[in-house]
Formats: sequence, C-alpha cells, structure tokens
Amino acid sequence: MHPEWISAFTFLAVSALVGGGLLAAAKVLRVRARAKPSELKLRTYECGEEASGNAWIQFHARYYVVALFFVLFDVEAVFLFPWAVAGRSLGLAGFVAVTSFIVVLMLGWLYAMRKDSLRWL
Amino acid sequence: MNALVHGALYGVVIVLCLLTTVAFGVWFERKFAGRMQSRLGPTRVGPYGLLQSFADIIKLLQKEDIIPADADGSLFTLAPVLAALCALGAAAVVPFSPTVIASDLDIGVVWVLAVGGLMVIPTFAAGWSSNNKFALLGGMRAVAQSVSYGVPLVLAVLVPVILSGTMRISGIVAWQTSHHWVAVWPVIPGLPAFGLYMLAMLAESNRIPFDIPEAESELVAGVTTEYTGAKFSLFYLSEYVHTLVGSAVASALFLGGWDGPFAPGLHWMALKTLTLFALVYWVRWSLLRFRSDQLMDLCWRRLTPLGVALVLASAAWVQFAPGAH
Amino acid sequence: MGYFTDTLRAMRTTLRNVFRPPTTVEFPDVVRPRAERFRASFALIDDENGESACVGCLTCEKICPSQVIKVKASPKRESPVTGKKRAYADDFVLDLSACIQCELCVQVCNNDAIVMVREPEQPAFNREDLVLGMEKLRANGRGKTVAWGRGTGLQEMQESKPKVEKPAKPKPAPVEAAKVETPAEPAKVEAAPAEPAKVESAPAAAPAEAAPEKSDCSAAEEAP
Amino acid sequence: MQSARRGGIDPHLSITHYDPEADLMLLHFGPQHPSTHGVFRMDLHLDGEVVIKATPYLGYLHRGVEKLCEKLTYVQQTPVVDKNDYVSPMTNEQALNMAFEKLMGIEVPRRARWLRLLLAEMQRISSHLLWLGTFTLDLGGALGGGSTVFLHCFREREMVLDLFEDITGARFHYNTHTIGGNRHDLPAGFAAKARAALDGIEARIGEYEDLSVHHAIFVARTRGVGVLDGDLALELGITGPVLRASGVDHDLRRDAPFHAYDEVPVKVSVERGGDCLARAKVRFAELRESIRLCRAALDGMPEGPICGFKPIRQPTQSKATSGQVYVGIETPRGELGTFLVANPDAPTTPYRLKIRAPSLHALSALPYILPGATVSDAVAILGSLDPIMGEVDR
Amino acid sequence: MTSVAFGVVAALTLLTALLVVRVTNLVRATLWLGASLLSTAGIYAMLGASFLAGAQVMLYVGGVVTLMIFGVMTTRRHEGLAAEAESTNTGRATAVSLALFVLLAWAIHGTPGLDVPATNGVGASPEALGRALLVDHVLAFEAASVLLLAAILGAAVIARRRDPGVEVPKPGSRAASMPHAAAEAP
Repeated sequence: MHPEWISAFTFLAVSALVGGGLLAAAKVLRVRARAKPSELKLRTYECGEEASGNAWIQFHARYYVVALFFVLFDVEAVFLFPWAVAGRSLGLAGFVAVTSFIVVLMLGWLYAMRKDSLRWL
Repeated sequence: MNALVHGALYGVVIVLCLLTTVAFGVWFERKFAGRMQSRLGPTRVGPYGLLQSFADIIKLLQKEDIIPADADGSLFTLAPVLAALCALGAAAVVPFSPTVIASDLDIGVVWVLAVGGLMVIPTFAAGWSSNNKFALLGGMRAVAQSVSYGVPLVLAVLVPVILSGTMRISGIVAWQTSHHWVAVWPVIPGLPAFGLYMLAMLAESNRIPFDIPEAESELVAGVTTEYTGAKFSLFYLSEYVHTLVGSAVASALFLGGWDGPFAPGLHWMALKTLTLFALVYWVRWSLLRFRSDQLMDLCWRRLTPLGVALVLASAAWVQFAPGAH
Repeated sequence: MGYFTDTLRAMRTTLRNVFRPPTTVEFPDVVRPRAERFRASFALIDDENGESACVGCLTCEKICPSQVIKVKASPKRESPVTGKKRAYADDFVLDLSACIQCELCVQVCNNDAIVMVREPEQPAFNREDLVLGMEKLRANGRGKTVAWGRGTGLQEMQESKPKVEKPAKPKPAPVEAAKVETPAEPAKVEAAPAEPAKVESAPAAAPAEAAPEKSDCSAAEEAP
Repeated sequence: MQSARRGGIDPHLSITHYDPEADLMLLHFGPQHPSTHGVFRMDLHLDGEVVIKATPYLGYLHRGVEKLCEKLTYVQQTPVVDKNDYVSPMTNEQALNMAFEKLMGIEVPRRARWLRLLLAEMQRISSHLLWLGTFTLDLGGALGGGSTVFLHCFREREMVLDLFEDITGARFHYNTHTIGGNRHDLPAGFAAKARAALDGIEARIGEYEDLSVHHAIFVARTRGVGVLDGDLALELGITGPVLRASGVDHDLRRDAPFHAYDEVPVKVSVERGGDCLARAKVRFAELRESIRLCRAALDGMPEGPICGFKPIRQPTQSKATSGQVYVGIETPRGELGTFLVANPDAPTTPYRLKIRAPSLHALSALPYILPGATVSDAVAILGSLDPIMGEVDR
Repeated sequence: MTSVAFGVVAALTLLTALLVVRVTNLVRATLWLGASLLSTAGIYAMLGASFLAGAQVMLYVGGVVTLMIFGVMTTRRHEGLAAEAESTNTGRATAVSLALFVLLAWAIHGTPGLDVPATNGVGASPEALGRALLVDHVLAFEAASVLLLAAILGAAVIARRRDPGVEVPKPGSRAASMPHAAAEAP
C-alpha cells in the first residue's frame, strides 16, 4: 500500500477517536436523572402532541430523480478528472473529445430544463 | 510504519488544532453576531467570554443522554460519530504549509470531495433513525441538498485541477505559487469558480442561506431534533469543522494556500482560512433562508451550467492561452 | 445578480451595526435607568408619625382584579404616638405571585398608603417569598425607592388640567391621617377634592355616542 | 376527489377525498413548535413537503377572559383584557373602554382622545416591528439573518416601550386607559423624547428593508406565497393589513373615525398582491404612516383634562342597567371589536362581553391558503397573518 | 503487514456484504451496502488504484447509495424495524450463490495474466488513466457520454410524470376555494 494512503487512513482513525472519545467522556460525565427515564421522556417529539403514526413513510419520487441526476452528473465529473490531469499533454484532440463529451451531456441537461424536470416542486 | 507514525502524529496535531480553532471560531461567531445584532455576545466565561465554547462543551457532555423509545438506537448513536469522522477526515489531505500535511495523496482533491460528500450518510441515518417526522424531513432535505450541490462543487474544484494539471492539493498550491492564484488569474474561470465553490460549500455545510435541513423555524431542529448532549454536540461540532475544512480547502485551491510574502506559509494559510470562515458567518447572520425548491432550482438551473461553462473555459484557457503551461 | 448585490447590501447593513454601540448591558453590573413612573413591587408608606398610613379601608382589596390583597381591618383605636383615635389595618397581605401590577390599588388609596416601588422585585426561590406581608411591605416603604404614583396624585392628574410640558409629578404630599376619619365602609369613603371634571364637549364625532338606553350612571357621575 | 380534481381546495372535505390510500403524512405542527407564534396547532397533511390539507386547532391559550369579565366590575376589566393581544395591549384597553363609554354615554375629553390616538399609533409601530422581527425569524431562522432583523426590531421596539414606560410606568400591561379617558398624562419633556425615538426608528426602517423586503431572498420567499383573494378575505371577516394586502381598501381609522382620527386624517396603504410580500409591504407602509401620525399627534396635542369621568375611586359608580353596544377599532391586526351587554341584575358588571379578535379571523384563512404550499411556506404564511394567540384563544 | 491489512478489509467487505442480504430492514441494508462499497474502495486503495478508490467513494457511496436510499424511501411504507421480506428460500439461494462463486472463481483462475503483483499505483496514476481514456479508448469515452445522455433523458421523463394519486391543489381564489359549498347548496 502506498504510504500516503496509510497516513490518510491513520488520520481517519484519529478523527474517529474524536467522536468516540466525546461519547465516552459523556458516558462518564453525564447526569442520570433516574436509572430508567420515564416513558414520557423517551417519546418521540411532535410538537407536544401524541405522534400520529410512524415517521417512516413514503416520500415523493422527486427525491429519487434528484439523486439520479446527481449520479449522472457525478459520473460526468469523474470522467473529467483524469482528463483534467492529463489534458494539457493531449493537445487539441483531447480538448475536442472532452468538449464534445460535455456538450452531449449538456444536451441532456437542456432537454431536462425544457421539460421542466429540474424543478423541485 | 513511518507513514503510520506520520499520519497519527499529524492527525492528532491537526485534529486538535481544528477543534481548538472551532472552539474559538464559535466564540468569534457569537461575538461577531452579537455585535451585528446590537448585543454583547458571550461575556461571562473567561476574559471577553473566550472560554464560552469550552463551558458549552462541558455542559453538553453532562446532559442526560436520551434515545427515543421508537428510534433505531444503534444507528442513532453511530450517526454523530460518523458525521464527525467525515467532517474531520476531509482535512487529511489539506496542506497547511509545504510540510504540515497529514497525507499528500495524489488524488487529494477527490479525497476531499469523497469524504466530505459522505456527510450525507450520517445525516440521513440520523434523520431516519430518530423516527421523527421533522428529523426525517430534515434528513431527506439534507441528502437532496448536499447531493445536488455536490455537482457544482465538483465542477468548481475541476477548474484549479485543470489549470494546474494535478489532483494533488499541494501540487495545486505549488502551481499557484509559481503562477498565479486561481481566483486572481485567469479571472474568468478563476474568480467565478471560487465563488461557485464558496456557494456550494455553504450549501454542503448547511449554512444560511442554505440551511434548509435544520431550518429551525420549520423543522424545529431538523435531523438533530431528537439529539441531546454529547451526540448533539458532535453534530454541532462537525458542522463547524466542515465549514472550517471547506474554507481551508478553498484557500488552498483558489487563494494560493500557503503562498504569501513576509510571513511563514502556515500563517498565510491560517489567515486565508480564517478570513473565509469569518466571511461564511458574516453571510450567515445577514441573510434569510431559501426555500428547498428554490435551492434546488438555483443549483440545477443556474449553478450547474455555470460550473460546466467554467470547466470548458478553463480547458480552453489551458489549451489556447499563451504561456498557460 | 439581484441575489448578489442584495446580499452585499445586507452584509453592509450588518457590518454597519457591528460598529454601533451595543444596546444590551451586562445586567447585574450595569442597570439601565428606569422610568420615573416605573412600577414593580409594592410598599406601605408610613405617615409622619412613623405609623402605617393604611387605615384598613379595604378599598384596595375590593378593587383588585386578581384578588391578591387581603386586609384585616381593625376598629378605631388610640394611636400610641399621637394619642388620636384612628383606624388601622391589623394585617395586610399582598400576593405578588398573582399580582398583575395594574396599579389600581394605588390609584384608589385615598391615604396614599400603598404605593409601588421602582426597584424591580427580586425573583424568589419559593412562593412564600412572593407573599408580601405587612412587615415586608412597610420595610419596602422605608428601604426602597418608591415610585412616583400615589393615589391622590393619580386622581388629581386625571381630574385637573395639568399643562403638557409642566412636570406632571405631583408632590408626595404628606398624608393627613386625620382627614379620613371613617374608613370602615369603603362605599362611604369620600372622594377627596371632589371636583367633577366637566367634560369638554368636542365637536368631533366621538364613537362614544350616548346609547339610547342610557342608564342612571350619569347620576352617579354627578354624585359627589 | 371530485373537488380536488376541479383544481380547487375545499378545506372542509375529509382527507380521504384527497388521498384515498391515506398515504399522506399527518404532521402535528404545533402547539410546541418554534414558529407557531405561541401555542397554535395545525395538523398538516403532507405529500412530501407539500401541504394537501391543513386543519387549525385553537384554544391552547384559552383563559376565559370574557367569562372572567362577567364577574369583574367595569373598571377592573381593563388590566385583564390587556393580556389578550399581548403585542398591542393599548388597543385592547381602548376598545374595551370605548365600549363602556358608549354603553354609559360618557364623553371623552379631547385631550384624552388625542392621547389615545398617540398611544394607538405608537402601539402600532411597536406591534409592526415585532411582527417584522418574528416574520423574518420564520423566514431566516434563529441562527441567521432572521434573528438579526428580529433583534434590530426589538432594539427599536424598546424605544417605544421606553416611551410607554415613561407615561404609564409599565412596559407591557399598562392599564392606562379607563372609562372616560386615560389614567396617566404625558410626563414632562415627553414630546422631545418621543420625537427623538421616532426619528431613530424612521432612520432604521431603511436598514430593515435592506435585510427584508428589498432583499431578493425575502422576495423569493414571499412573492406569490399564500395568496388570499379579496373576496374570500371579506367573506372570512378578515380585517386589517391582511385585508388591505388583498386589495380591499378598508381601514376603520378612516372609514369610521374614532379617537381623533377625524382630526388627523390617515393615509391608508393598499396592496393588490394578496401574498405574503403584499402583507409585508402594507405593514412597512403603515409603519411609516404611524410615525407620521405620532408626530402629528405630538404637534397637535390639545390641553385639557384627560379623563371625563372618575370611575375608579368608586368602582360601583360605573354601572349600566340596560343596553348593548358594539365598538370596533382598528388595531395593528385589524378590527378589534367589543360587544357588551349590560346586566340589569348586577349593574356594575356586564351581562356578556364578547371580543371580536382580528387574529382569529385571519387564522380562519389558513385552511384555504395553505394547501399547495410547502412546509416552509406554511411557516411564512402563518407569520404573515400576524396572529396573536392571546387574543385568538382569549 | 500489507496482507494483514488486506485480510481485515476483505473480511470487512464480506461481512458487510453478508449483512446487506441478511438484514431485514431495507434502509439498514442500504447503509450496510454503503459500508461494503467503502471497504471495496479500501481494497482499491491498497492495490494502488488511488483514483478508482476515490471515484468509488464519490460515485458509489456518495451517489448510488443515496439513490438507493431515495429509492427505498419513495417506494413503499416501512413499518418500523420489523422484517420486510423474510425469504423462505434461504437454502436454494445459498446453493445458487455458491454455484455462482465457483463459476466465477473458475473463470478468474483460468484467465491468464491476472497473477501480476500489485503495482503500487505505477500504472494506475490519474495521468495514465486520462491518457488511456482520451487516446486509447476515446470512442468508448464518447459512447459513455451518449449513454449518460440517454440516462438523463430517462430521468427527465420520470421526473415529468406526476404522481397520479394525489393532485396537488393550487392555492387560489375564492371561486376555486369553495366548490363543495356551492355544489351542496340546495
């Protein structure tokens, strides 16, 4: 494994310690009102009313579409990164290739725009 | 083995520095916001209230830990830890000076985007596991928002990558040291790309005017509605760390990082980062909030094509501008 | 672009406020000046003889909308100081926790015995501390800054024609205890300088036009 | 489903009409919610984030004020109704005492009427400032620019409250009006202090506008949101700025002058939009107009007695044995009415006191204008109606 | 050292993958899938494919898992943490997966040229990747854009279709507001 990756993963481990450490510290420090909190205290908050039904409900499909668009544009970006690094050595051919790649994608964006699919509501 | 020690050592130092900066950053924000609002801000704990954040942390740690009866307990506990991990982890590849860098990855830019972008998972997990409607709505909004603003963020970051021809952040800073700061020259992809990055960064770290996920006047406290004590403080912390690391990345990618005269590189980097950090809070306390659909419209209908245009412009610059190489 | 310029303008506005002096003060160390008429807690005033000016006429108890005043009136007896016969209140209890600070008890007091205090009431740790008895009320009257409003003063302000720019502050006139001799029946308490303020009939179309079924309250108005 | 298909909203239809599969999320919005302006509750049926049906629930702040007043003598009621519209207590007192005066046929001296006008307009300034603060708080959150406007508004509102404190000694529940006039006269040097405060407030209005109505985000959040038709508003009995924002030119200060409004004419501001932005603009215009009216009142304040009756010394003297009256005045929220029936059996207390609260009528628009809005809009719409739960629930 | 680390990460990948199919709650399964994909990214990083690892996290964990979360959240109700789809065909499923595993292992084993040791990132640098994409495989690169275009068009079409069950009412005027009152008036 590349040493930089080892450092990076070590850094991640250190940052994980922050969260874990805080929770551990809280376990020591925190106040316990009672051995077992009352039932009322553990109830789900819904503005002081009895919660009506479960929160785990069906959501609107537009959320799905947003994620779909994100994945598509992210894929585009990921394709662009290697070119961005190698781009200047590839000359005009590379520039033309990437420009056409982007233009084709933006056609799709334009279509979605025209069809009003990029609206949230 | 060497790399392990290096990572651990720098990890501890950088993480501690970040946390301390956040503690005083929060103090600064509260003082600054207080003066904006004709208030005094914190005054009681320590001189000028400087130790206020530490008092807050101690207070939060002492609070009773409540996991709602209907919640998914393990996920509920795991989510804040993961959030702090993602926020801090992005700092691994940020060069604070030519030498102060935990891991000089060759794909540093992608690391920042990937680890920072992972924030959506703990946020959603927190919202979903709370089994609270406000939290769930907040979680869904948060995911939709960070996912959407991920696109302009990536496109903005592509500009310095294209200009410098490397994904190594220290390489980008070095290129700026020998050429120009990206935000300064070439002006056309550079400056708008910087602005685009800052906007997307505001949205990713849920700061006003983009704080839809925890819009407290609508969703009470968004994903953190059911959270108390230490877990809440972790979310709070990770938000600030996210903003701070985002500012650091912005100064590295667009403002020349450690580049600057008269003073050591570390000082310049700190100065630029803190200036951007303060700017974020200045904006935060001056603006109202967008509505979620306006936020999405802004992202998909305005910022995304802007980002694509900037990428094309920088490609053209690299290709055709004399002396760009 | 509108967003951008508007944001800059908003940020300029907030920045301008950063350089203004803050409005808030550090409270217990710095106290904002209170208005002269500020009304907070209560006090029972002593008359010039060092006795409580309250004669136990029960007017304040009757007028109090939230019924927080309980007065125990005693029959007339000789004053140990002056030797004259006068009425006393044996006990006077005011429950501050239910008081709405409406100032009506002050207004109706013909002896200027009960007044309000300019120092805001201190928070208490338990409810009993908020129940002001005779001792506490009289101690307030001696120890704390007493507010401007007195019964006779307020009555005079409403009935006479004070000049606008003239200090409307009435002199805290010394109480003439002798003046009120028959306080036992509150209904019989004489209104002091009993000058029926004649209504200046304005030509305006005041909405308070006389109702057709006018009651006999006008008689009461002219009564004094 | 039928009516929903026709593109309309029927707030009275059951939710099954809109959603046969009952797949909507029922969200209890309130009473313990940061932006329900006290303890108000609406049950929102949400499709994603869009409100399909809204059902308001009232009564969380019911204190039985009207019933209580039946047990109190006339003079004792003023401090009690102070707490109804706790954002503009002055106008509460005025409406109540004007009803008493009308019932008993008492004339109010001219100075008292001018004084009441001054107090009412100062109260309108403070009330609208508080509205602006809470409205931006709804739009911008307690951790953002909203709270900045909020605290700026409170800073200026303090100036008005300081003036009230100078007059009455109280900052909030004044009890300064009484039957036949006022209890407190203006203190010495009041006019100069008041003018200074008014100048200070007027100078800052531009700053509020920079942070709110002139800001593109505010406009984006409010334009076209919560559109209320003028006809519907009239049908629901809505008055005040909400009605005027819907294009209906109606203001009791001009149309049925009370106090001294016949001597100080009012310029009524009307907007056509009917949305949250129009309501904001109307209130901003009223803010400026009120400052002008206050200056006029200070300039033209006549000399004379401030009370035409002395009811307080002997509370049993203010009595009425027959008759019933209604008095409506224009408060910052609309027409505050007091309906009073004299009690022949107990002349010192009313037989019935009914308060017509403008906020209640404004809230009745919610089921009509909420459907189709998002949760964020719902907060903005509720805030733009400026409800005060104290007077809604009474 | 490296092999120990690899063993840990590989075991993690397998474990989380197993949890994905064994967990009964769909949301949790999706989150476990995210963990599994993350450890896969770890394996890529170990093999020196830096950019692939980064892209894996960005695209799969950040993007696809989000997509699946939204897919789960928008398809059906989830009543609590209870079992969603307890399969009764565990035996048969195990047999099929084992068979698939054997088949794949055989195929991989039989493919020549796969026993090259890890390159420590020499051949997989982003520069090399870019060169390969834009010079050697430029046609595939452009074809990918067309594929993405098709996907965007598809997404746009999905987005346009409104949920037929609930008609979002338009806040409107009084005329539109009370049809029911008008209809029921005698």
